[in-house]
This record gives sequence, C-alpha cells and structure tokens, in this order.
Amino acid sequence: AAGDEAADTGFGEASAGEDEQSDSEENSEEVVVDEDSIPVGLLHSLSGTMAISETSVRDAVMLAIDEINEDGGVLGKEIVPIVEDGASDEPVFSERASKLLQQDDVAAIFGTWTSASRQAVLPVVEEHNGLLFYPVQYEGMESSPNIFYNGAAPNQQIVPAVEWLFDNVGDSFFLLGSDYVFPRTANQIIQAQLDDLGGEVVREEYTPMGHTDYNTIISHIRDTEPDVIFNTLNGDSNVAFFNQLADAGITSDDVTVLSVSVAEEEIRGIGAEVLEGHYASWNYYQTTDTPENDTFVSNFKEAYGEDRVTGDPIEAAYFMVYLWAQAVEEAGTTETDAVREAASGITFDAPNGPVEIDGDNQHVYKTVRIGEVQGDGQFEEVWNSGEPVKPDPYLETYDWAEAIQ
Amino acid sequence: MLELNRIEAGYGESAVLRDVSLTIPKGKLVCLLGRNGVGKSTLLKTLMGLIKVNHGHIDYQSHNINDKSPTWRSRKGIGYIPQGREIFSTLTVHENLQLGLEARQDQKKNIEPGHQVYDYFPILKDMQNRKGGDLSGGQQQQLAIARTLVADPDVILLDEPTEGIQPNIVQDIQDVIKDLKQTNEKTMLLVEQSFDFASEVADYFYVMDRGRIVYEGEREELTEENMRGYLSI
Amino acid sequence: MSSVAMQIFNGISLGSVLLLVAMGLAITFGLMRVINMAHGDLIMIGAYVTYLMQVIFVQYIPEQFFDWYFILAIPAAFIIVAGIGMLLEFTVIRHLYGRPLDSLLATFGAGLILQQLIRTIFGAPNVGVQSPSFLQGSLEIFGLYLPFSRLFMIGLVIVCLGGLFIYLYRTRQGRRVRAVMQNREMATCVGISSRKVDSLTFAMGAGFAGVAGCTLTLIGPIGPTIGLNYIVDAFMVVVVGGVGALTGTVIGALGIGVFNTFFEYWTNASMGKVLIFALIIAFLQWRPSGLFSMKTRSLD
Amino acid sequence: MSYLYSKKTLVILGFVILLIMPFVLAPFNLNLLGRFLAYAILALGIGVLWGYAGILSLGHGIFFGFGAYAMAMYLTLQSGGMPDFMGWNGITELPWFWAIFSNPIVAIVLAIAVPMLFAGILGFFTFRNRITGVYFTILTQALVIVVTTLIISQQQYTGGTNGITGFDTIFGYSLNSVTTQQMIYWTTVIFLGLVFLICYKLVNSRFGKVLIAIRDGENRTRFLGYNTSIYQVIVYSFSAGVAGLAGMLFVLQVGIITPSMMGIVPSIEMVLWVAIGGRGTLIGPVIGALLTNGASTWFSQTYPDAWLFFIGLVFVLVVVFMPKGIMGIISTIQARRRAKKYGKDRKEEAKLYNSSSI
Amino acid sequence: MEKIEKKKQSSTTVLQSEKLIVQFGGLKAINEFSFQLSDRELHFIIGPNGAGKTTFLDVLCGKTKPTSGNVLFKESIELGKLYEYQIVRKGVGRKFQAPSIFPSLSVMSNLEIAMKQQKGFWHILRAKLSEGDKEHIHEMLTLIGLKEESNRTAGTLAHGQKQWLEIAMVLMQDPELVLLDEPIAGMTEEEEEKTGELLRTIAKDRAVIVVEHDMDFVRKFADKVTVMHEGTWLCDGSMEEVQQNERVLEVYLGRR
Ligand SMILES: Nc1ncnc2c1ncn2[C@@H]1O[C@H](COP(=O)(O)OP(=O)(O)OP(=O)(O)O)[C@@H](O)[C@H]1O
Ligand SMILES: Nc1ncnc2c1ncn2[C@@H]1O[C@H](COP(=O)(O)OP(=O)(O)OP(=O)(O)O)[C@@H](O)[C@H]1O
Ligand SMILES: [Mg+2]
Ligand SMILES: [Mg+2]
Repeated sequence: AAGDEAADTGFGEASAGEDEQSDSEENSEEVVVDEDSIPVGLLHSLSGTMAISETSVRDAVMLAIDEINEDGGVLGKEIVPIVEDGASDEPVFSERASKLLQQDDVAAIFGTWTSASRQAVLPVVEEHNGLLFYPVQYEGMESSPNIFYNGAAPNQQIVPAVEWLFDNVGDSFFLLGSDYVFPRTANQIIQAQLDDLGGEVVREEYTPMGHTDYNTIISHIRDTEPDVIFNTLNGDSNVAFFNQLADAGITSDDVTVLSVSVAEEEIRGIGAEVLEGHYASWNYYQTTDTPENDTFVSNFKEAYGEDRVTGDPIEAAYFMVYLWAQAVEEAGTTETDAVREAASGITFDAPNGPVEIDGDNQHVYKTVRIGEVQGDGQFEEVWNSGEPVKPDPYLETYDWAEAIQ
Repeated sequence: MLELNRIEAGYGESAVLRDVSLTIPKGKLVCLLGRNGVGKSTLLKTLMGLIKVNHGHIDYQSHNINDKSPTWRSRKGIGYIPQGREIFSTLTVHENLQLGLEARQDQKKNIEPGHQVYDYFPILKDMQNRKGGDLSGGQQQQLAIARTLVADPDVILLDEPTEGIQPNIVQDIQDVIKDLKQTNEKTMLLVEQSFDFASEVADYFYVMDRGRIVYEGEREELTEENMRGYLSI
Repeated sequence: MSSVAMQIFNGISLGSVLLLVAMGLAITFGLMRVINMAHGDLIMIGAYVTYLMQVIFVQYIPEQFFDWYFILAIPAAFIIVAGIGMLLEFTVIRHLYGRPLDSLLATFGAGLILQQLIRTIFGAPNVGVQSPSFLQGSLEIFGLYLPFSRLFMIGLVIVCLGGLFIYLYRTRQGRRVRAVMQNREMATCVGISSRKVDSLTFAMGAGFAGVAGCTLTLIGPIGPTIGLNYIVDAFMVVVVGGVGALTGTVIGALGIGVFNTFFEYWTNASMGKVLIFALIIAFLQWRPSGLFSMKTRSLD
Repeated sequence: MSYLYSKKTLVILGFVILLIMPFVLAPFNLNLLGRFLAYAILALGIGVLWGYAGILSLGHGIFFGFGAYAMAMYLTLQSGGMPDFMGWNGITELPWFWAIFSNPIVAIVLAIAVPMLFAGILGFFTFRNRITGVYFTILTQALVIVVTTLIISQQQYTGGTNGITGFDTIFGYSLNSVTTQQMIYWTTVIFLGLVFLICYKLVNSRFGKVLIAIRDGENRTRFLGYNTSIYQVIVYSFSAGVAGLAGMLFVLQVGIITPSMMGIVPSIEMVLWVAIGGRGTLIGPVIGALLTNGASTWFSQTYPDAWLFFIGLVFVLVVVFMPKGIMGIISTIQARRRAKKYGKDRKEEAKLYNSSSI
Repeated sequence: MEKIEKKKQSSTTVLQSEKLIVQFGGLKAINEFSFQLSDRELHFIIGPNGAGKTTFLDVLCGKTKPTSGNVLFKESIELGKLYEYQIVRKGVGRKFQAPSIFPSLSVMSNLEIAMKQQKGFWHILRAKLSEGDKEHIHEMLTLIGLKEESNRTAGTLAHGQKQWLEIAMVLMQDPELVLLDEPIAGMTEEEEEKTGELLRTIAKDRAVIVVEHDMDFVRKFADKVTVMHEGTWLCDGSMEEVQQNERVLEVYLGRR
C-alpha cells in the first residue's frame, strides 16, 4: 500500500498539470481565461517574513488592473490577474514563476520584492522568454532583457542623496545597513562617491536580518560623531534602530539619518514621532504634488481603506502596469519580443511625475526627491531633481564608479 | 471498604488483570502474593486510578469509583506507596512530606514538628533539608511511607515496601506496618514477597497468577504447603 | 573607559531583554520539558495585545491618559496570552508530556496557526506602537546615557523574576508545580490535581511570554513573524543556564547579553552573532547540561 | 511473509511508476515532482537518523545547502566563469575554494563529503560529550544560525542573501531544456532508489539493530561494549551526506540556492515530512516528503490565505494523534485485517511480532 | 571434589582496589575502599542502604569515575581510566538493578547484539548471524527459559523474563567478571533458587560480584562476603564469620 501512496502523489501532480484549464479555474474561482482576456501573474509573498511589505504592492497592482479593465482593458481584452504566493521563499518564487509562464501562459508577471526573489525568477523568465515587472528600488548592476525595472537604480536614489547630504548637511558619513546585497552594494557606491567628493566614511556597520538590539551600534555612533547616518536597513530593523536611537536621546538635531528603505508604510510601523526630522530619498511620496497623485491616493484609499498609505514601491507597482498596458497596445500583441520592442520610449504620467522606459536597460526615467519626515507620518519634499533622471544601473556615466562596475 | 468486582484492566490493548475480584474489609490488612509480573502492581495502580478499568467496577465505601481520578481517590483517603518509591527527587525531604498533606481532607497546611511520622522514622527529621533524590534506597522508602502517612489516609496500598531494603530497616518498616494495623486500625492492602512477614501480619490473603486470583484464604491457611503450587515456576 | 561602561550596561540591558524573552520558556521548557516552539508566537501575540490596547486608548480614552495604555497592557498581555496558552495546553500540549521532541514539532505547527491568525486579523504589515512618554529619552549620569525604556525593562525583569521565585519556592502552589513537573503520576497519587497544575503552569509560562511581547514593543518591530527573531535566543538562554534552573537562566541571559555586546563592539553585528552562537556550542561541549544542572541521582 | 513480499513489490512498483513519469507529466509538473523526489532523498536521511537512531537534527538545512551550493558553484563556474557578485564586491580573482569546484567530479564529491565531514566533526565532539536528545536538537539550531549568518555576511564569496543562481548549462547542455530536465529527473529517481536500498540494507543489518538499541537505551548499549558515540557520529554523518546529495539534485532542478533555504524553519519542515510519513520506517519519509510538499504546493496555490492554517493544523494533528504518521495508520489497518483473517487470537500476536522494517 | 580442587589451585586475583575514593559534591560515597577478588569466586557485597555498593559497581563498569585511587582488573588494566565500552571489551559485564533491555527489538536481536563479537562499526555493518551464533543464542534462550519467545518484542515480556533476558545478555558477552546489582529483587523463592544455581554455574569459570540484601540468599550461595559501610570496608569473610561481627550486627543486620 505504501508504494502505491508514493505513486499516487506522482499521479496527483500529473492530473493537476495535464489539464491547464481546470487548474487555473482552481486557482481563483471566478477567473476564466478565454479569448477575450489576457492573463497576467501577480507574484508576491503573501505569507512569511516578506508579506509585511509585499501585500501592499500586490494591492497597488490590483488597483491598476481594475482601473485599466474599467477603461476597456488592453487590446479590448480584460486583464485577468492570477495571484500566486511566493511565501518569502526563493524556490517557491521560481517555481511559481514557471507555473505562471508554462501553465497559465501569462503575458507578464508583476512581482517580487527582494533581490533574492527577483534573481530567482530571472532565469525562469529568461528561459521561457517571459516578462517580469519589478517595482522596487534596488542595487543596480543588472539588466535582463526579460525584466523591466520600475524602481530606482542607484543613480536615481543613492547618488543624488549623497550629493545633497554632502552639500547641505555634512561630510562625515556613518553607513548602516542590513547584511544583504543592496546595502553592501549601496555602501560601496557611497564610499566611492564620497572619496570623489572629499567626504569621509567614519564607520560601516551591517546587522543581520531580524537584528533587534542597536545599542552597540549606537555606542559606535556616539564614539564616531558623524554628521550623517546613511541608513540602508531593511523594513523590520528600522523599527528597532530608530526607537533605540530616540531612546538614547539622539534626535535629528544631533545627527541626520537618511534612509532609502523607509517609506510611508514603514513610518506607520516605526512611529512618526521618532522619525520626525529625518530624511528619505525616493522618487515618490504620498504628498507628491501632482494631479495624477491626488487621484491615485484617493483611489487607493477608496479601494483599501482610509487608513492605508501609499509609498514609492506601491506607486511604482501601480504605474508599471500602465507602462506594460501601453506597450502592449503599441505592439498590438502580448508577445514578449514585440512588447519589449514597443516598450522603449513609452511614457506615462505617473503619480510621481512623468516616467519613461529607457530602451537600453529597461529601467525607467524618474524624478528624484528627498523628503523630510513630518509629525503626521508624511514626507515634506525638500529637494527634487527637477526632471526625470536617466537610469544608469551600472553607473557608467560616473568616473568615480569605475572600480565598482 | 474497598471492593473489586470482576475487574479487567491493563496497558493499552493487552489486559494484564482478568476477572479479578477482591475485598478489603475495614480495619483489616489484606496481603496480595504472587510471582513476578503476574500483575500485582497493576492491580494497585488500577485501584489508585492510574490505569483505566476495561470491565467490572471498583467500589469504595460502597460507591462506584471507576471513573474517579487518582487525585480524587487520594483526597478521599486512599494512600498509595508505589513500588520503586517514586519520591520527588529534586524536592527536599520536608517538601516531600508537605506534599503528602495535599491529600488531607482537613486542609491542614503544616506538619507539626512532633508528628507521628517522625517517631516512626526519626532519620527523616535529621534529613529534612536534603534533596529527596540524594537519600539512599532505604531512606527513600521510609520517606515514601511517611509521605503517605501524613495525609492520614483511611486505606493504604503498599507495593513491596521492603524490596531492596537493608534488613534492619526492613524490620523498622515491618514494625511500622504492624503498629499501623494494631494501634491505628488502618485498612491496608499489602503486596509482599516476604512470606514470613506476610504470614505474620495478614488478616486475609489473596494469591495472584497471570492476572487472576487463584487462591485466597484466612491467615491460618497461609502456609508454605498451600502456597507452594502457586508461587513456584 | 566610559565606552566600556556603556557596553557593560548595553550587555546587561540586552541580557534583560533575553531574560524577559526566555523567562516564559524557562517555565514551559525548563520546568515542563515542552519544547515550545510557539513561544515566539506567544511573544508576538503579547505585542499585538499592547498594540490593541493602544488602539483602544486612542479611540475611546481622553488623550491625557494615553500613557496609561502601556501600564494596563502589561497585565492584559499576561492574562490574554496566558489564556491562549491555556487553550494551547488543553488542545495540544497535554497529549505530549513526556514526548519533548514531539512537542517541538507540534508547537511549531501551532505557531504557524497563531501567525496566520494574527495576519488574518491585523494584516501582514507591521503595526506601530508608540512608547509611553515616560519611557522615552534617557537618563544621563557620568556621561552615560541609560535609556529609560531599558531601565524599565531591567526593573520589570527583576520584579517578574522575584515574583516567580517566590511563587515557585515559597508557596504551596509552587511546590505542587515542582512536584507535578517531576513526577506527574505520583503527584496525582498524593492528591494534587496535575491537570490543573499543568494547565496553570503552562498558562503562566505563556503569560510571561505575553509580558515579554509587551515590553518588546518598546524596542523592536511588531509583525506576525517577529517570534522568529527571539525564539532561538530564548532556547539558548535556557539551555546555557541549565534546564530547570532559574538562577541558571538569569546568569545565562546576562552572560550571553554581555558577551554578545562585546563581540559585536569589537567586530560587527553579524560576526558578533556568529561568535556568540559558536561560543554557546563550544560551551555546551564543555558543560552539556548547562551552567546549573538539576542533576540528582534518580534523574539519570 | 507473503505480506512482506507484497510490501516489497509495491515499493518496486512505485519506483517503476516514478521512472515512467516523464512520459506522462508536463515538463513543469515533472520538474516539481523531481524536486519533491530530491526532498524525499533528504527525508530518507533524516528518517534513518531520527526514526532509527533517535537523533533529531534541526540543522539538516545546512547540509542540504552545502550540497546545493557545491553544485551551484560548479554550474556557475562552467556556464559563466566568475560569478558577478564577486565583481561588485571587489574580488578580482577567483578564490581557491571556488576554483576547485570547476571540476565536476570534485564538486560532486565535495557536495557529499563536506556535509559528511562537517557533521562528522561536530558529531564527534558532541556525541563524545554525551550531548543527545533535546540538547543535541537545540545545538543544531545554534549551528544553523552560525552557518547561515556566516554565509550571508560573507557575500563577496557566497552571494549573500541572493544566493547563487543564473546558471543555465550543465556539461554544455541547456539546463532548462526538456531532455536535460528529464535526464536530471531520472537521475534523481535512480538516486532515490539507491539511497532507499542503502538505507534498507543499513537498518536491517545488525548495524540497524544497534542503532535502535542506542535509541532505546544509549547507556545500556554502551555496557554491551559498543562505543555508541561512534555509531551516532556515523549515522549523523551518513544522513548529512544524503542531505548533501539531495541538495545537489535540488539545485539542478530549481536553479537557485539561497541561505533562506538552510534556515531553521525549512529545517524543521524537513523533519515534519518524516513525522507525517511515519518515523521508524523508510517508506514513511518518502511518502511524507512527497505528500506534504505536493499538498502544500496545491493548497498554497488554491487557498493562499488559508494554507498556513491548514498546514499548521496538519502538523499538530499528525504529531499529537498519529505519532507513527501515515505508515502507522497503514500498519494498524493491516494488523486489523490480519487479525480478522486469522481470528481474534492472533490479534495480540500481530502486535507482538514485528516484521523486518521498511 | 576435583573441580573444587582445581578452583582453589588456580585462584589468582582478578580485581583489586586500593584506597578508592568517589566523591559526589561534599559526600564521599566511597571512602578509601580496598577490595580484592579472586578468580572464579562468587563474591557478595552487602551493607546498609547508601553504603556505596552500587557506586562501587558503577566504578567497576566505568559509569562513575573515581575521584582518587584506582581499580586494577587482571593486575594491569586500570578500570578507572577506560570508557564503559572499553571495559566491557576487556571482559567486565554488568546487570543493572532495573531490567534494561531493548524494548523494541526482538528477544533474539537483543541477544544478537549482546553477543561476544567485534563491536566496531565495520564489523557490525557486515555482520551476519551464522549458524554457530544461532546455536549459541538458542542455548542461552534454553538456559533462561525463553526459547518460545525468541521472536517476541522484548518490551512485552514480563518483569521477571526481562530480568532473565538481561542476565542472558550479560552472559552472551562471555565476560571474565560479572557484576550483578540485586538480581533477585522481587523474585519468588523458587526463582531465587534457580537464579542462585545459575550464579553458581556462571561462577565456575569466571568471577562474580553480587550486591544483595536478602541474607538467606547470601548465606546459601556466597563463597565470600564483604560488608561495606559508609563507603568503607567493614569486614569480610564467609557469611558465618561476618554474621558474628558486632559492628555488622549493629549497623546492618540488626538484632532480634
Ligand atoms: N507500563 C507497562 N506497559 C506495558 N506492560 C506493562 C507495564 N507495566 C507492567 N507491564 C506488564 O504487566 C504485567 C504485570 O506487571 P506488574 O508490574 O503488575 O507485575 P507485578 O506482579 O507487580 O510484578 P513484580 O513482583 O515484579 O513487581 C507484566 O507482564 C508486565 O510486563
Ligand atoms: N550521582 C550521585 N550524586 C549524588 N550522590 C550520589 C550519587 N550516586 C550515589 N550517591 C550517594 O552515594 C551514596 C552511596 O550510594 P549507593 O547507591 O552506592 O548505595 P548502595 O549501597 O547501593 O545503597 P542501596 O542498598 O540502597 O542500593 C548514597 O548516599 C547516595 O545518595
Ligand atoms: Mg510489582
Ligand atoms: Mg544500590
């Protein structure tokens, strides 16, 4: 009987796979993929540690899809989202990506957050020639023909922030980050840039994921007395760091913290009172003053509740659906190569201002904004780049970055 | 006082006791004899409620107590001194004795210093603050008996109290049992291997073999000739 | 000089956090031998109770009383999480006494359920809890900055420990607890209701997890998966201290706290973590049953 | 005896069915099944360690990870040369401990040997110092923390949290082509069969009996003249080697390995597969791995919000109420049937006599 | 008669302890205990509870390490310095007080792994049960009366049967020195008798140390008796001699 069991499992998988139609029906009850619709995949962690950040991004994508469908869809067809849970686990991401591409035959995947999950999906989309739209700012040094990067490249977030800090705050930097790829790469860039500018890195610290005790780091901060703490901690650790920094009596008057991973959503978890007066560098804030943003914010709140906030990755997740839809319209098909071809130069008036796909590296032109946290948990913009900045994931246009490329 | 009626009980699905009936009259000392592994301890555990009864019923003071917990039984006056002593080894001797009070019906909270158990076992007084587990086997046995006695139970179940005990303490224990029987008129069920001792104190006896009662009788019938057939291999 | 003193304080304060986190486990694991992997999730629920209390205060209570929410949240967290612990004991744990490794796996499953429950109720994103104003800022003496929140935690842990110690070693109920934990069957035979004791003891362990969760809102994030951040640390503290020994747990927590902060100070946070765990592994080779082992003859 | 025979035939039948799967399944599902089979191999190793020797390791994720990393390193080197993360981290020359992995034989040998050696060394000290049971289990958790934190913090050599991915060929063939995937699938099935056979021989030999003896009474076994710690070290190391093998096969089918797959949670889940299938058997772990992963894949796709409730509940229920897992249920049913067949008297006997264990 | 002659002739010292001390915390469980054992001797150790008898056996089999002093086995082997398994391989077998057999293995397998054999990993991995082994095991099963039960799971045996099985497991190792801790605890007189005879048989070609509280049993079977008290040697000799000793009467036997 036991041997049978083993075989049964095999067959169970088989029957699930043989009949694609029934499978996608199983996925979400009302989804019916037929001639008049275009399936797209939504691939985010809805469980596990990353669910904290990724669920809101999924909500934004859903909002955009709904809006487009209300306007008549794409190529006259309805967009049908197929939602998959990446479960904060890279193999699951890669498995679900294969499933979406092979079984559900989706036109594009909107999804992933961490670099690890993006890189897990990368070989899959390349192999099956699919498309991934990625909504988060990241460390750069990558450009896959099958991925559209809608978050900021380092030169659209980090480099201008360092420059602004150097000009307006001071020249000694304390670099603090979580121990993973983005902070380490970001800090290399900062180091190189400061060397060029004549600034100084007084100390570089990384803390493991889930680290909750920042007292020792704070001791180091006291010892080194930097002008600026450049903070690349990821979501969770920020709470511990800012709380303990405030408890230690160090306020924004004593030292300026600029964060690149703290958006409105995170402020709610940290508490605005401890963040007040510190800065962030993003391309978008909920308070960004554009007519598109007013509509976006009110639609988002209407859809998901008054108490919800938007933020940079949420906004990127929202506009990237529009970019894709326009590219499809332009190409007249959802076929990957045609869409990629058509996407180059596509522009859209996003909530953060005009954005444009750079055909060379499939990143997006975006405006850079530095904001100061206010007591109500919102940002006040203190500086912006004035115009969308050309994405440069490999920092090729900066001489000082030679060693990093 | 305590009556077993056609009891079947055991561990898991295998029955160790089969169709056992046995009566312990008030104020008497009943002795249970039998070879190893025939189910004597199992019987005591069943009486105490540590093992569920599959068939039959146990009556205590004429009430069926089949589904009462050990806690209930001990609080109603059934005291149990298990084989292997089972004292609380990380608690001190004093604390062990205090725990004995849990079963008291009168809710007394402390043992007065001159309590009877200290007369019976003076060594326990000297060792009050030692960990129970550090006592030697014989001392532990004395502690186990004392722990039951402080609760002032009506019925005492003793499982081979002299097993592995040095001769002079065996004598002490036997004296205590005799005294309990004579002066305190306790009802007792004693499981014993020592034939001599059993014949000296028992009012009535049962012999067990393979989970059944195979012989019973008054003290007079407890002779070596009568027993030979049942206790041999 | 002052940085060394500061680090010693940091070490003690980390130790007190560890101790808070481990105290409940010292009961459920140390005393009851249940490898309670859901401990972290009980801590998480304690934190959410605090959050809920804050929400209630913000909505229904006049603003000038806001700070009281935290004071009320401590007993509330204790009671509510103890209740959940009792439920957990009744449904799952009571079948697992004497099967420690099984209890590990089952409580892991129970933890998953608790996480998903919280995620369903409160949503996946982190929630924020504002520290009461009297715990913000720090005390400045001799050039040292001692955050009030840390001082509060050190105080709280001392109070909790003292209470626990008196309860276990000076009261009748505590004696019952120790008896049941050692020999469940025999305890029932002397008239102790082991069901009641088990249930209350586990609930108490859970309750302390709740208190820990409550105070952790002062320093860390609050989300459905924060339990994972603390669970392994808690086990290390109990094991290093010696299972079943309260004094061991205290010294274990302080030791790990102080060593960890110094390692971190000299190297970095990641290496500090690696070093402290490597040290624990090495330490256990040397003293397999921890600093204080409750070894008597009949236990081995 | 005839019953035993039939159990064996069923195992062989199951194996044959697995072998013909590539002709039945769509590539995507075949890949999924192949991955589960790699998990099944891992579960077998844990099954022997826990079910027979009574050692519960919550750190098998790292051995699995070692195997996977070794294979991934080889694949990276042969499909694209130096990994790109080294470049960004300012490493210009391939370090020697990477360079050796460019040879496939070395890579494969190390994928198994490194976990074995590592487990052997750790086990040697730990078991010699008589750290067993709960203490050992918790110690393995500490080990997981040390190893994963190290891997993450040394990202210039390991790729950090991103892990290693992005390789697409093996021996010059595209890793993603259907034929290659079929080959890899078959390789996995054959290794599963092989590992199963080895485990079967192992647990039914006198060695297996000694393991059970150690599980049931470590001290007692020592007083029979056995150096129990050596036996424990050997099964631990064996089981780690099997985990390494599984990791290697896993990477070939999934194309990525990151430290998060080596963490505490995955390590506990691995043990739960064994618990669900049935500890103390060999079929149990295999079934458990296939069924649990199959179910959780299906469930999390169908009910993404409810599946954690469900899987948590299954873990609890199985551990609490079915301590012998699925195999336990099956053998209870079999015992009942036999009892019926032979009449009531045999009922007890069926329980008293145990047959050779599969 | 001839046999007894032979026994006397070849008597050499197998075991010798000199000023042995074992300390647990502040307590000296064994305090300068000196002891000597001749080959083929059935030697009983008696003494009050807590005298250190079990502890002494623990030292002999490696379970407890002496604090100071040592025990010499066959004149050259220092038992205090060896691991348990090494001591067993040198030829010391011990039966514990509570029956400790392997409950989930069959009776047969219990004996199979106890058998005298090379117990290294490689040997065990390849070992097969030869015909000779089987015969040997069956002999043993007959001796302890468990022939019928050879395939039964040992955990389901009765208490007495477990005790016998454990004795058989010790004998399977063919040890030169056998240690038994209260082997007749909880046995009926008939069983005692049988065990006593068995001990005599065993002692024909090896030394045996028995710790026992049952004086009738000791009287009947002991070649020599040593009395321990508070960790030290109190006296030794035949049971008759020991019985006369004032101190023994006082601390142990009691007067009646
Ligand atoms: N916990 C248990 N699980 C299963 N079977 C048991 C258990 N305890 C005892 N038995 C079995 O029950 C039967 C009776 O055992 P019991 O302990 O009642 O015997 P006993 O008459 O008290 O023997 P002794 O004189 O050795 O104490 C034996 O066959 C024994 O193997
Ligand atoms: N591991 C230990 N830790 C602490 N004390 C111990 C330990 N082992 C033995 N002792 C103590 O050493 C003394 C001698 O114990 P031992 O068991 O050798 O006595 P014994 O002669 O066998 O007694 P019995 O006849 O009761 O079995 C006792 O006082 C005992 O409490
Ligand atoms: Mg008995
Ligand atoms: Mg003894």
